[in-house]
Amino acid sequence: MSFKILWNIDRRIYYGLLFIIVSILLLNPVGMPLKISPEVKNTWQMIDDLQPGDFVIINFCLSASGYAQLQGACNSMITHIFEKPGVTVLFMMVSDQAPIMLEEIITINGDLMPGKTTFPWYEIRGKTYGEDYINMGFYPGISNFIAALSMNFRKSLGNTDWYGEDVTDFFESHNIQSAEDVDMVVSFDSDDGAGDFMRYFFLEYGTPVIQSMIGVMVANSKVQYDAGNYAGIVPSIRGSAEYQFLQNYPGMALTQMDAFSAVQFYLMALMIVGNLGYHFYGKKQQEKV
Amino acid sequence: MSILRRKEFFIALIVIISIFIYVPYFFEVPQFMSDMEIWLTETTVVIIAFSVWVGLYTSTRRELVKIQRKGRGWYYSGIILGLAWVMVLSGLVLGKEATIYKFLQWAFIIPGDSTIYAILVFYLTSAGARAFRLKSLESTLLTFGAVFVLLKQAPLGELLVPWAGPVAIYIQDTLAMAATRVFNVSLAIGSVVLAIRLMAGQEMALIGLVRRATGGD
Amino acid sequence: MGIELYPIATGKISGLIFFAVLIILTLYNLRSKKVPYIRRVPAIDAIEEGIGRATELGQPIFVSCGMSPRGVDAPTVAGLSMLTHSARMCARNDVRLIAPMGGSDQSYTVMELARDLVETQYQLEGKPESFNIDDMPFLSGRQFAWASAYCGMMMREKPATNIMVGVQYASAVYISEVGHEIGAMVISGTTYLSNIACLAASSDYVMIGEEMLAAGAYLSGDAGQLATIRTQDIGKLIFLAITVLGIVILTMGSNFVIDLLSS
Amino acid sequence: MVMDLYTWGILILGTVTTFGLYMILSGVDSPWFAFAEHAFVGTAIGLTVVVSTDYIFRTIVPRVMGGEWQMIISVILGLMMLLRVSKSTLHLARIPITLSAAVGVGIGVRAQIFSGIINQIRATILPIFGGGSAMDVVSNLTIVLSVLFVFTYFFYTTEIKGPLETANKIGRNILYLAFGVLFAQTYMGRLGLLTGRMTLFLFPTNPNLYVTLIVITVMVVTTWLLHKNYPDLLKKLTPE
Repeated sequence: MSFKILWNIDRRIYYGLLFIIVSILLLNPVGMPLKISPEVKNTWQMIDDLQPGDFVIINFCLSASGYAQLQGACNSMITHIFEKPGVTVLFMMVSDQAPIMLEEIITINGDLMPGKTTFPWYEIRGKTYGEDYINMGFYPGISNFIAALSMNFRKSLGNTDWYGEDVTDFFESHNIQSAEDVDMVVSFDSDDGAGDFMRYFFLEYGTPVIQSMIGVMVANSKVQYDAGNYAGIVPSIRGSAEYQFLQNYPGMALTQMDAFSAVQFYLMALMIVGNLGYHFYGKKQQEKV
Repeated sequence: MSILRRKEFFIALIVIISIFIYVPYFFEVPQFMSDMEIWLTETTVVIIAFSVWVGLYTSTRRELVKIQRKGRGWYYSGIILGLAWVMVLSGLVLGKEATIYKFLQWAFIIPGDSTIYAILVFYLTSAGARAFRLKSLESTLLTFGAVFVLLKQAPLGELLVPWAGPVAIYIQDTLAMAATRVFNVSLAIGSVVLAIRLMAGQEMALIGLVRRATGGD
Repeated sequence: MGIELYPIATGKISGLIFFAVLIILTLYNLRSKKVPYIRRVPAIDAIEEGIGRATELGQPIFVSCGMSPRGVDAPTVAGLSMLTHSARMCARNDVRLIAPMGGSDQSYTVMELARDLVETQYQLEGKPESFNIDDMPFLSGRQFAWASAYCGMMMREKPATNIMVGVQYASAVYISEVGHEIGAMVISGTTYLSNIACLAASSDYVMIGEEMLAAGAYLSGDAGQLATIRTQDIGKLIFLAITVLGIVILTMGSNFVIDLLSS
Repeated sequence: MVMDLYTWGILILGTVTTFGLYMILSGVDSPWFAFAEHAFVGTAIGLTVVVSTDYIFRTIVPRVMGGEWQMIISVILGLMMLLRVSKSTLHLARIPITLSAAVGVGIGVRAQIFSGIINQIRATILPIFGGGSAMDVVSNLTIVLSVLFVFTYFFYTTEIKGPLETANKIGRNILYLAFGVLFAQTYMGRLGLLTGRMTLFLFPTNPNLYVTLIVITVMVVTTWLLHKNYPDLLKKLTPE
């Protein structure tokens, strides 16, 4: 009779328990050990090897949902790039929710430049807006836009940034004219933004493309990484935690790993319960029908 | 009947466009051809940017009709319509830094989007609890694949069952990787063939030109 | 004037040859008009079962042709075929068809196409008055807004069957589980492998990637589409042949095939 | 004062949206869910329109002003898209649709030939014997054989019988094993989204946990009351 209960558990009980487990472990992290995977180490090294004068595009193909997961990677990778001296950065987005999230990242990691009160005038790790980095904002048409960008770099971007400031000087002073001048692309993805950069930048000009992607894309991206199409990957929350660890950036990604372990065991426990219920009760019921 | 309504016109258009897209990719062509390629690509971006207004128009029309009919819960249509147009007007007239525009984003879009993604874990849990039963060979394999990887992913799992890690990595990097690869390749081939069919004028239904009557009729 | 006078761009020879072979094969197969043998995939029976179920219960069915985030592509074509087929069956059996549209920035064009195709099916069945454009609503161009509205509609309409094919991202599991919860039969198919893995756990029937394309071609009954499946099979055979040849030659100690592919 | 209103508004409405959408987990229809769903759809439509139009004004208009005549044609083609709304001008809208379909398919496919096919063949040509440890030999052999077996599952125009049937079955089993692996990987990915969201909720940057809890309580209680005592009102408050 007791197996009947196991067979008929209301799914809302599953949901409630899951909610409680995650809450408890987030509030009281245990601190479990973390192994650094070779691909994240490799990616960290690539960014660390950036030379003065290099020009990096940081692209967001990230929706608000993906940001919750890649927060750790966004913050630690962006500050890592900004800490490299002499590197210039261009932010762009192909997801319409991303601009507001980038503003949050900039507020966390940067300070207002003296005498300024609004965006975009922030200084991040010694880099000032308009001279060392710019934010070009959102462009529609994901793959089509990135294709156009690879062919007609300057004109596709235009001369005004997301805030309506003229940024012609930025391109001229750093002598950035075409897609060949891009030395690296970093893309934070919840859709296949890096895939488009890989097809139109890597395959055309050999520009290394680094992708940090949400969990569901990991399997596909791993295949592309193994085939040599991506230069580096920082996969989902685990990659974020590893990168934060390498970069010594304080953050939540590390504490989330505990909840991770626990919930995975929870799922395994549910699988056992489900099997017990099935083999000792549900199977007979189904045979009767 | 004007030429603009003829099927041949559109096929010619597709073929000309295809020439300007494929030839500069595979061959070293003179400047005017790559200029054309660039222009075509940029134009599609412009077209997409304009076409969102069609979406706004159709949803406005639908919600207006609903409000007129005053059916059950008609005021929810008012919410959609009102918020959409407040967003549009505030964003375009007052600018992207306008308080009301940012407010609506933080109040509805950001929480809405991230919540639904987070809900998926709950549904995956119940789906997993239901599907991973040792009923048939297939579901057994499904279960084993999942268990090994779950054990490997949870740091504690690797301590409890040390041999699960290598097995999971082996399955992940060989069998699962091969399956993913085959899958992607067959899709890539499928897309290439679709592109060729489009050029051959076989997919006119896709641009809304021919109403395809399908099999059995 | 001859295009062949232009030199081939470096590193693109192998791709060009592959492309040319596929063009020739496709055109040949289109011209020959020979309808090849196509393996019947179980999902087709599932669709018929699902519509039969809706007829019995007198409930509507939900059909989605996908989010089409990349505009019109191969999976979306399959999704549209499936939608057309379902529309015809629905018109014939007087089942109400609800097809929520939207999901991505590029779904606007696909939406108009789908409406056209469905309306035509109702006309062909002689029941143009049964077609209601409000049953194919546009639920925004954002994936999750679309998905939540989709689920909201499902909870209110209580469909007997939910069929979703085409490009489906993460939201598919969400829709599929809500469908399961309200007791609908869920048939799904998509092209994103990680998603299929999750759908395999949560749906009643799942079409695995290309199975969906084959089912779409099968249902459309269009000789051209069927011939395409043949070309795709030959393309896969070529892929396999080159791979095996490459491995054999590599084992004998030569990098010939890899170099050829890189040229 | 205005700033206060702004923060409090975001806190309250954000909580309503979040928990309204979570309410679908209970399997019970609720006006809060309907509100969250419709508000989300409305703002999402608005956002897309704003950012796309902004792109036109920020990037394309200055280029037209700068004398790039070919961009004028692009803009005209874009405007022709709007003719789709009327039946009599619908055929004109097909020109930009054809153009974007043909270009979109074209630029996607031409690169896919390399990234999706040629480079994948290159990655599958692995040395089976010669060099590497025994483990390398085993894994390379597994990859190659799995690719062959799974491919047989994806052949549709050949009748499956004889040895092909065995290969097909093995391929199918490999596929299911892979699904298990991918499910687990995806599960972990989704879990990241949940913990990420929960982190924002449990450690809010703009905090007032009490307000959040009060809002949630109000939502739960009203839904429960409506369900238990006023089913007619509940019906009135939810859309068809």
